[in-house]
Amino acid sequence: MHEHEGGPMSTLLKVEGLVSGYGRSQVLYGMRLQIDAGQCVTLLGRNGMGKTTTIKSIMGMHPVWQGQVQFNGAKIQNLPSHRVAQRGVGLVPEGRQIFPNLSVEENLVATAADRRRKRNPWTLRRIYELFPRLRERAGNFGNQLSGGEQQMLAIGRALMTNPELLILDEATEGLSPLVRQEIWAALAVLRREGMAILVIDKNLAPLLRLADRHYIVEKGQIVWEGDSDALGADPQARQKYLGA
Amino acid sequence: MQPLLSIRGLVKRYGGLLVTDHVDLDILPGEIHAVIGPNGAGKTTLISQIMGEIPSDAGTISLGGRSIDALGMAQRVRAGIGRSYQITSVIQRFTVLENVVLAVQGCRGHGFHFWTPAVETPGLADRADELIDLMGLSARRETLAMSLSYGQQRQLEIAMALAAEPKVLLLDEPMAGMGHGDTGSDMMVDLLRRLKSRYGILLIEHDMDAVFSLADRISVLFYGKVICCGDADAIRNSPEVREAYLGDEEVPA
Amino acid sequence: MKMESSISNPNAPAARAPAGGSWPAVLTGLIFVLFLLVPVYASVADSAYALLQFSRILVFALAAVGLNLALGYGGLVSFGHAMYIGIGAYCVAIASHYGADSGVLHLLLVVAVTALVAAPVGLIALRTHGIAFIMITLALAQMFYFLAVGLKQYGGDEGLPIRQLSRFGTLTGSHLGLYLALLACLAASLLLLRRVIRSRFGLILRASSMDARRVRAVGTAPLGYRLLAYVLSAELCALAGFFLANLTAFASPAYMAWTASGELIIMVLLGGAGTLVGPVVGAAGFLLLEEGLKGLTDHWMIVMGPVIVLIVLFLRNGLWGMFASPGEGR
Amino acid sequence: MSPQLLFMQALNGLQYGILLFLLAAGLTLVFGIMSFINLAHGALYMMGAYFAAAAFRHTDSFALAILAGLGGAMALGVALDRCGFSRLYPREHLDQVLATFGLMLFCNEAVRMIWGSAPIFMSLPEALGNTVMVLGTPYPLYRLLIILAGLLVALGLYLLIERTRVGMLIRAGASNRAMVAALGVNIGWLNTFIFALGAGLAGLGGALVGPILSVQPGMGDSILIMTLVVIVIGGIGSIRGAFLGALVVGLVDTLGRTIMPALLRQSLEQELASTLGAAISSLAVYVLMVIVLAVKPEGLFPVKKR
Amino acid sequence: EVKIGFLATLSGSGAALGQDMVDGFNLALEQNGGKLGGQDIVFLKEDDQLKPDVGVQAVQKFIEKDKVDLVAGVTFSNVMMAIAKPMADADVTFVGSNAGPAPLAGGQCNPGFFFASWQNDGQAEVMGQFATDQKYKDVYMITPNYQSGRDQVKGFTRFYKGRISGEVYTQLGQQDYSAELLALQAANPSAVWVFLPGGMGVNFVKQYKQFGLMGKIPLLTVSTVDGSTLPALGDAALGAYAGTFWGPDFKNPVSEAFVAAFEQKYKRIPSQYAAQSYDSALLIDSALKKTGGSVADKKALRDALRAADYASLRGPYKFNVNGFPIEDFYAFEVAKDAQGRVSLKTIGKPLSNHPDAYVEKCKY
Ligand SMILES: Nc1ncnc2c1ncn2[C@@H]1O[C@H](COP(=O)(O)OP(=O)(O)OP(=O)(O)O)[C@@H](O)[C@H]1O
Ligand SMILES: Nc1ncnc2c1ncn2[C@@H]1O[C@H](COP(=O)(O)OP(=O)(O)OP(=O)(O)O)[C@@H](O)[C@H]1O
Ligand SMILES: [Mg+2]
Ligand SMILES: [Mg+2]
Repeated sequence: MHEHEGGPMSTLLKVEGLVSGYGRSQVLYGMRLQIDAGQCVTLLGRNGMGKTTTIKSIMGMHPVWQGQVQFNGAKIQNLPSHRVAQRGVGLVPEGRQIFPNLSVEENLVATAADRRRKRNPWTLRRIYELFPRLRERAGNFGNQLSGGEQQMLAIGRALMTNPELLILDEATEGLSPLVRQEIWAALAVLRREGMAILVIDKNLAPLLRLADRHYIVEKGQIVWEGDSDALGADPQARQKYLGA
Repeated sequence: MQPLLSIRGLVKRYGGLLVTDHVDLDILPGEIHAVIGPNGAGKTTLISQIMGEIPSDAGTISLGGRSIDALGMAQRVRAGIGRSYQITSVIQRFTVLENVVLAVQGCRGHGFHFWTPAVETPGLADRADELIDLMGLSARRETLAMSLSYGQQRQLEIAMALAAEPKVLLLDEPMAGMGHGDTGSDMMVDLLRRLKSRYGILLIEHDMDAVFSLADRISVLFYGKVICCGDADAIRNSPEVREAYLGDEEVPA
Repeated sequence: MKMESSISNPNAPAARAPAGGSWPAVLTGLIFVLFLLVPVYASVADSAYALLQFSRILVFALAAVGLNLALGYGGLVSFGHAMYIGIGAYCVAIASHYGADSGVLHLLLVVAVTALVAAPVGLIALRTHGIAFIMITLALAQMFYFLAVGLKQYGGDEGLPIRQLSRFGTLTGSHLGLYLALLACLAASLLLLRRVIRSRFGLILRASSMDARRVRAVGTAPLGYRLLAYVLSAELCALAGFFLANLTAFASPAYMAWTASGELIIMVLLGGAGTLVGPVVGAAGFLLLEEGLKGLTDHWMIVMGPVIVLIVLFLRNGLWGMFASPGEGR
Repeated sequence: MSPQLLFMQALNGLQYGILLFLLAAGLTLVFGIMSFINLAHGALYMMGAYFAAAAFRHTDSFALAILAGLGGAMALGVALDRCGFSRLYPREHLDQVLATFGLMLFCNEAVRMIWGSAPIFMSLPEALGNTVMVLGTPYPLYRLLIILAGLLVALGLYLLIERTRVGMLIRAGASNRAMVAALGVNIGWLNTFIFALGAGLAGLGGALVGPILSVQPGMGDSILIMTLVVIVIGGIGSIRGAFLGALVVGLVDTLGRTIMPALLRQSLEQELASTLGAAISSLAVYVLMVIVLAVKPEGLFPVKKR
Repeated sequence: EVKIGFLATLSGSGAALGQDMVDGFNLALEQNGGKLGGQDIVFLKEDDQLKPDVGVQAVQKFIEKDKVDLVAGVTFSNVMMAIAKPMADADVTFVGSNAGPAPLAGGQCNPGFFFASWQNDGQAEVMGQFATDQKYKDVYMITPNYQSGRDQVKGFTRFYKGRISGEVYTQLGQQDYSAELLALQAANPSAVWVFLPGGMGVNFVKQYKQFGLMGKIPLLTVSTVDGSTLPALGDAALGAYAGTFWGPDFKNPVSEAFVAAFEQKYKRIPSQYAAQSYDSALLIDSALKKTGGSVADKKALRDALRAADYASLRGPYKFNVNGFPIEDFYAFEVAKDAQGRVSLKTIGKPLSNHPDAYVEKCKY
């Protein structure tokens, strides 16, 4: 049922020795990260450890100083971000960043695309089924939404580009428990449909249920890596790096 | 005990949409009153109305017994109401210090002082540094806000809210974006626990662990209406709250 | 699009952190030394003209510094500040037209009239943000322009010659005196501004220019601060007008044409808005470039234009912006 | 003043408004939608007029002249965008002001060098130069055509902005370029297109007014202010606003000019009345703007709450 | 050698006139091999950008830095007014070739100033006389709402004895005149008089034509259709009237030679502004001849200038005490010339030996 090229379990995203930073201050010290097709991977860590920077670097929204980023076997580091996105990476950014001067519906449609001719591509209808709240607000402009609604919209907007890899930074920030559960459920569905997912979130429990692999970032490096069972069975790691 | 802040019959409409539906609500001194509710229930709007940032269509708000309906936003802040924003709004091109100093000076007389640099004004700078330490941002005192990570910006946001030393503190999802553990949510939780004696706090939060471990009282907002209000257990066991909001989220007893 | 009080583009990238070092200080010193050398050169080379030419540069530098307080630090992009230059000039001209030629009186008149005009104008204009603010200031300035053009008894569009310049005892009409006075005023206003923008007032002003709502949320109502900043900047421009009148012995509506306001803005931006010394550099750069090119060809603008474009494209935040970043002075 | 004359004056106002809209359209497009302040818009308008005039002189075909104005300005737009102006789009508005001011100087001088300082010749083919009877008064046919052209442009733009994906993307790009790119859209080309379109509209405006107005260096500078006034009064960023704003300005200006002196004449004596009337009417538009902004800072017809 | 500082508006909207003036003056210089009155001429040119303060600065440069013997040119009145004082203070000799503002003809007149052109009102006055001669029952007046505009109205009414059926003041730099034209149509006067310099004039005349009024109602103009705007107007201006002190079809040898040479060099019909400046050069030439090329003795030089005895392309004229000419003013009609180009055709001389109206106010 994996319909994307490369067949099951081929490497989708591969990040190696990623070094980057802002101005004079270095932030990433050789980040690495691997996502196989259809896998769900998390990036954990305290505030300011470099999670978002990593993602920006992958997306070409932030210059890579050193290291390699490969997507479907092709180098994509320092490609303009629209090229990265066109190759099939969908982003739900930290802080939502929905378009305030577009209506909800326009936000969803504006950048929609189905470049890889998905079997059942995401459409307005499916998005509204996933987030009925958005249908109620279809006419509102982006800046007339509640925080949570904006988050839903950001996710919907990313899905509408029918990506192969969905990246969620602070996936459920500001969402009510009920919606959070819906999101986790939805992500689970997506994953079953074969979409690879890279997620950052602070709710450990659902992540443990959802994800195959976990990476813990500390000071711009991977300090721990393993699957859910391993993380679940490693309280020291959780305590040390996540304080949880 | 006389409530610090009391709201009666507050209403806000956007066109046909009733966002705040005749809300009554009290905040007692030293109490943390949590307001929870689905996304778009009207929580942030409620805060903005209390602040006078959004005009109310009906209802009255009184602070320590005096009605503040006539006051503008700035005046209300000076009267003793402080807020934090759900969608971070720190001043991006100011340093952390400048941001906090700005917040501190807000309630310290008028700002028509032209000679001494603000960040070197004793009264202001000291207090600012306290808060910066409190939020664990000392290392980034001189960093421009725009070059903080999201979580760090959230921390700065809270610092600015506390700066005004308000009687009533309105916190809009302070845990949001705060990462794991002792630099993140946990830190916030025991911070609030320490502060609560000094303020009356209205806490909006979707992080149930935090809510249920902190709140003395919880009101549930649903489509702008308070559908129920009570202590943690009452809420935990209320079926419609589960149905409308909690779902099958496991909440700490 | 975002329409915060400062019309900074929502897409605008982060400003660089202050390029540290004592560069700005050193250069500022250098600039003023150069300005001080002008009179020396003038007397040695016996070229009174150099003095006059640089007096004019100082006049616009002073005006630009004034505008910069509103534009650079307050985010109030006023497209009407030439109006205050005009007002300053007409105060002198009209006063001496009626035989009142005491310099002190002229100055007081300038200050008073400007305040009386700037306060209400500011109040109206400050109701708006961004481009609307630009246009409303333009409109109000245009009104004064047409007023001056219509003032038959004061020469209308042909302007009003000043028979008797402002009297300052023996200094009256002395070019050197004028020049030094200008230089002093410029230096003084820069020192003052340097303190003010870092002061509590300045902090609030700069904050309001970036996020007025936030400022309100900390309990400070921005209006008063912005209004004061606007009036102060107007006063500085009017002072420049006072000097311009004495330099040219003439007051003309042309001083307050919208193009003049435009060029004032250009000077500020050219030097670097929101930097202390930028406007001085901008004004000097603009006028000297103009002068220089005019010497070479009638079609000097064909060079001037591209030069400006290149400066914008390759120097972030103007000539001075190379050394200092906006809000510099902390 | 007879009601029939009043109507005709209203028609003039409408016509002048449309004329202003032709210029404002490009400006709102680029400024309101792309959030790029283009002071050189007036210069592009002038270029359009000159291209048209030149084409008309050589080909004697009015159609070709209009095409030349449109195409020439558009080409210029693309060229500018490709030669680095695109780097200005994400920059501060004030940077844009400065750069486009430079461009404005350049264009004015270039025109002067090529075609001289004096106004140059541009007129109408006989067919269009005639008058037609409107309510028994002869009225220039060409002005009616301008009204038509304006309406078409308005419609076209409205559809483009409000009804098409491109329009949405443009608006999105105006608020957050990085994000649009991150969602897989090549914002660069999008902006090139819009900038060129804006330039083209300016050029078209210039070409169309060439026969009515003096084609001379700097002709775009003062009109630029007027168009800015229009879009501010109308409400920034919406074609609708620009259109209605232009009509309001046109009507106020024209009727102000005609009615004001007439009214005053009833109370005051001739000379004073007419000077005073003129003084007031020459400010009418500005007064209007001040009032509008003081009461509705967002303009008369703001974009639905942004 | 003699240094002449020539100030003109060479950039901005007024540049066309300034350029004509420079061209005219240069032509005279070339024809005399760079000499005037046998003296090598150092010709210094400055652009005032139509800004009074820039004009003042330029003149100060002439005086302080270049130490010129003569200042000449000056395109617009507001600049003229601004530079009058500095020149008077430095007691410079000035030979103007366009701007002639009223104050300088009256109260603020100066013995060192000479205007080879005409006092601003002159052209309006000749049209007024013309209208009277034509026995127009009533005239409808349109001018911009500013000082010069009102002066022009005064000038016209000073000599027009008929009825004023309308007096419309338009905006400075107005683009669209449809409203005025409709009102005019309704008023249907026996003639229209307009003073709309530069672009305003081009706008107006084009629109006047398109409203089908040209030829229907006589159009009397001042500074509206002249050498600088006719090329732009072309056929649209045919039939309009203008009044000034000289026209390209003048039949005296000096004028014919000038026109021929100018067309030959610049490929266009010379405007009156070119003519004025050319003539001012001839004036200087004559004066220098008289003083034997010396400029040391200001008085001598000025007397020589005042004498104005040289063959002017306008024919003989005298200087009044205020330094403004007493000269003839002609009426012209826009018509096709011999080569079928649109140009000004002389149709009469309404005013002979005409002095300006302010001279008696001039005392020194
Ligand atoms: N624009 C910037 N300029 C300079 N430094 C920055 C910038 N953005 C982030 N940083 C710094 O880089 C480090 C990593 O930031 P990043 O946003 O990647 O952290 P994060 O892991 O996403 O944290 P959070 O969970 O709070 O979002 C932080 O210390 C931050 O201070
Ligand atoms: N300006 C506006 N015009 C129309 N509707 C608006 C406007 N602002 C907010 N709303 C609507 O009002 C409702 C309440 O918004 P509010 O931000 O108060 O929700 P909230 O309770 O804070 O939700 P969340 O928990 O997601 O932040 C939302 O459904 C939102 O769509
Ligand atoms: Mg992050
Ligand atoms: Mg909220």
